[in-house]
Amino acid sequence: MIKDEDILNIEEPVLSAAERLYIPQILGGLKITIGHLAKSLTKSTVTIQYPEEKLEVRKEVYRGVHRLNRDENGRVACVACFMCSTACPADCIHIEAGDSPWDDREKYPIKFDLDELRCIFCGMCEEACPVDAIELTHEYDLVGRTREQMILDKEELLAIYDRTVQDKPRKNPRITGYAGTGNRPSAAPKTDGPEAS
Amino acid sequence: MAGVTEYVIVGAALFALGLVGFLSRRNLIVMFLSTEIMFQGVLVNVVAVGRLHGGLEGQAFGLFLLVIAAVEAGLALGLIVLLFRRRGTLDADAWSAMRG
Amino acid sequence: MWDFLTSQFGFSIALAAFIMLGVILPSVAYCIYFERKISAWIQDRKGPNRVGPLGLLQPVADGAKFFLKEDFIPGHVDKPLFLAAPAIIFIVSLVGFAAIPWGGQWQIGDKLLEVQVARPDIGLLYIIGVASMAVYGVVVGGWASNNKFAFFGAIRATAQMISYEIPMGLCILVVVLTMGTLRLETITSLQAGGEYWIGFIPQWNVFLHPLAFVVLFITALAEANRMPFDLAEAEQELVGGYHVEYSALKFGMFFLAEYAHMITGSAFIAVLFLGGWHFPYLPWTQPEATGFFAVMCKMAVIGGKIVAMLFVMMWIRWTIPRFRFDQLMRLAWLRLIPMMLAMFVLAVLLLYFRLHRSALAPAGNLLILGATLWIAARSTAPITGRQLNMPEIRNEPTQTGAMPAEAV
Amino acid sequence: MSTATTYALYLVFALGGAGVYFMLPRTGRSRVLSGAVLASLAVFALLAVLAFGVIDPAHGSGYFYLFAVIALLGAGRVITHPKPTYSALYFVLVAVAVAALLVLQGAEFLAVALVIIYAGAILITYAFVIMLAQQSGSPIYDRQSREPFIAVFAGFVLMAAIAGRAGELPLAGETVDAALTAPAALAAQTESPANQQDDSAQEGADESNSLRMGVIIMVNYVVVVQIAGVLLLIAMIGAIALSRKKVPSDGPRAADVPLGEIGRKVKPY
Repeated sequence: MIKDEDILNIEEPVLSAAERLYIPQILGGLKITIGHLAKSLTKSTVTIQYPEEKLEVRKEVYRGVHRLNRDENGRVACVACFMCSTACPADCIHIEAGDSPWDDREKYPIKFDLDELRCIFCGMCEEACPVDAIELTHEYDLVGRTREQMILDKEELLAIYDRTVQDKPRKNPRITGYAGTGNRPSAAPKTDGPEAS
Repeated sequence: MAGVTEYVIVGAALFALGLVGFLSRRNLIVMFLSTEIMFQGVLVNVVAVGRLHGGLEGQAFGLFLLVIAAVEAGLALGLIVLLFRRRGTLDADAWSAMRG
Repeated sequence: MWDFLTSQFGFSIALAAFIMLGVILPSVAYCIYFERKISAWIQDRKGPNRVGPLGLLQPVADGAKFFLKEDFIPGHVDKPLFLAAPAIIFIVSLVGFAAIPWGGQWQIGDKLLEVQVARPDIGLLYIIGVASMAVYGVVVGGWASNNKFAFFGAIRATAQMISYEIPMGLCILVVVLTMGTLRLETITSLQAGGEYWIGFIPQWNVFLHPLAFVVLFITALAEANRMPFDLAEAEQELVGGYHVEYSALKFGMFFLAEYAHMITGSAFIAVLFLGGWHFPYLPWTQPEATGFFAVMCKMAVIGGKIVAMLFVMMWIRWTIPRFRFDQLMRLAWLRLIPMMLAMFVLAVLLLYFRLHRSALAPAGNLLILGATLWIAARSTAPITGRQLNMPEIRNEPTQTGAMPAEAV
Repeated sequence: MSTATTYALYLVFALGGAGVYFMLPRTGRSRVLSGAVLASLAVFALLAVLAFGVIDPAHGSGYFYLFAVIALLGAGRVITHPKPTYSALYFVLVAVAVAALLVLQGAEFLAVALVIIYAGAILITYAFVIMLAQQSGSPIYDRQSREPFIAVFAGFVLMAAIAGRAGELPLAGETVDAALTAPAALAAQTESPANQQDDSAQEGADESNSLRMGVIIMVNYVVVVQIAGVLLLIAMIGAIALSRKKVPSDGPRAADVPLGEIGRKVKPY
């Protein structure tokens, strides 16, 4: 039951004479639209011809397809700690860990599958990663012909890194809003990502 | 310009078909549709016979027939809607008893 | 063969085929292209530009899409009527073209041919009669779909079309009273002939009865189910209309029929009010010119008038939001019909005093428009207003409740 | 019309009666198909009898046969179809075909009026009432006819009686065509404001059917027009009074419900 004091009665606005007649309003609307039409015909529109022209995304906020980083030796940087798949709210990361053939770590991912169709691009995985191995790039043209193609495995994620190695993904707490609010997830260690360009 | 007799015969056939429908169907609306068919037959006849007499009086009369048909349709549909609300059926037999 | 083609009968058949296949069907298809282009321009976009140069092959691609889609018939429909409805509406929207005078007379050899498919005595009434049949496609389609929303859409559309036929008929009566004939070609040539008023205004009916012209345009929008009267097919708030169950080519026919209706309506208005094929000061479009070039000029002029009106229809579509249904009905019954009844009385009075082609006609139009607006501005039920007579859905403030004025 | 033609007509009507009898809806085994075959046979036989026994070949018109077939078959379907919606739509067909028959008789104005008023307005309302009042499925009163034999017998005897006497009318000839080609005198004898304009382009209009109809209706029968108008007004008032009956609703009225409960307890319909 809604209490009476919670009910807010909103009166219908009083119409002016012009609004009651409807006609001046119509004429005004027609003037606006013909102005837009003339503008579109004379000047260029804001439309971007997508496959030829690429949209410039705002790098400080945009989160696109993932990549798996390599370390300085060209190996996969992931240590198969499962932090990212634990943090993932969409449950889209599947890792199978194996004994690392290298000395500097114990495990490495034998399999690293990421279902881009389930992913909600929240960025939790890159916040969670202790070694900055998984990151979200600025690529947005993520397409595939089948659902299976949209599940990226380790090689594909590494290939994305090779492709976007110049790209510096944005992981700034000032923008993600975690710092200072006090409710930052404790599972995500503080990472010092590269500054925004 | 074709003759008059064949139009009279076609009009008579339409009229009789309407009569058959009015007598044999039980749905109120179809019964009224049948009377409208009788109207069409009369219309053809009136115009044909009017031609026989060499004036346009037949057509003028046909126009007034149309008015009557419109009046009849309006009132009949009003009545049918009323009856349908009372009984929830369009069956003419539902109204054969002499009590409301 | 040549003799047959140059007889009026053969020429009419050839003209019908040419107009139907060479003009109407392509222009219906390109109407859709321009509709999309104009909507894009008004919304600061580019519009279709992928298929062919400037996207000009887009209608071809659309048509191919309609053909190639799955022609699905739902299991619960009434199949014969479901199949008949698109055919009815499409045919009805095309046969109206038969009575439109496209280009006056054409002198071929020693024969004088009328560039008009059919020249009935009652050309004007013929077009109204055909237009009144269009409602069957809607009703039959909506009913045969066996779907509540389709049927509600059909009921909305029918109520709207029947209501707007009344002001349309009154507008046409005003023209008939002024012109004294029901033949469309006579109406055109009457407007084309004669002196220019005040030296430069042609004797078009639009200058005699501008208000009737505007109202006829509005009713043509409503008859063709165009914005702002397209409640029959409102997808956003009313989950579509009579064609919700249709797909592929059958839906395409409903879709094309709407544009064919627009073209018929525009041609009809052009003939009744804008002088048909006549253009002032252009010697080839006068009634006396009967050569081949003159006929082409006349067809181009009436075509241009039709295109101009189609443009205004599309412009309005992307400007004005949809009416609510009660607003739609109130506009027809409380505004347009009384206004047009007054116009009718005006036309009768002018005709009685033989002043029906004088400057008193537009003056009377302005007077009636002013009076209507004066009444409308003081009306308790403005067209834009809230739905009346439903007090129980409003939350009236109670004694203990907060005062709404302070809260706001 | 010879005696032989008359008897042939009677035979045709008997055939048609049998066809309609079989086509009428019934609860038992359906015999619609055989009835339809019989009725179509009867219609075509009727036209054949007309073509050979009645219609003057010099004045015959193929359109008459076409539209007569459409009108008669459509009318047969109106009275025999078990679904009322189909009946109404077949009736549209009949109305259009009858309009065409009227055009063939030179009554263009009446034909267009028929299409606009009947097909455009009256039948739409019929279709509405049918569609709204239809229950799910097909009710028994649509699937069963009442006294089909007596009805068919009465109807077709009437048809035979009228058609048998129709032969005593004079055939189409001098009377008719003379009347139709010399109507301008009628138009000229009365004054009409509209046709006295000095517009030169209007000479051709004097012959038109609509103008002559206008003269007859508005000059000779102007009182009848007024009476027809009054009749329509009365019918409109009557129809509104009949159908605007207040329906008592079952549930509580919306206004009786406490605030905040509106929309929860009261169904919107």
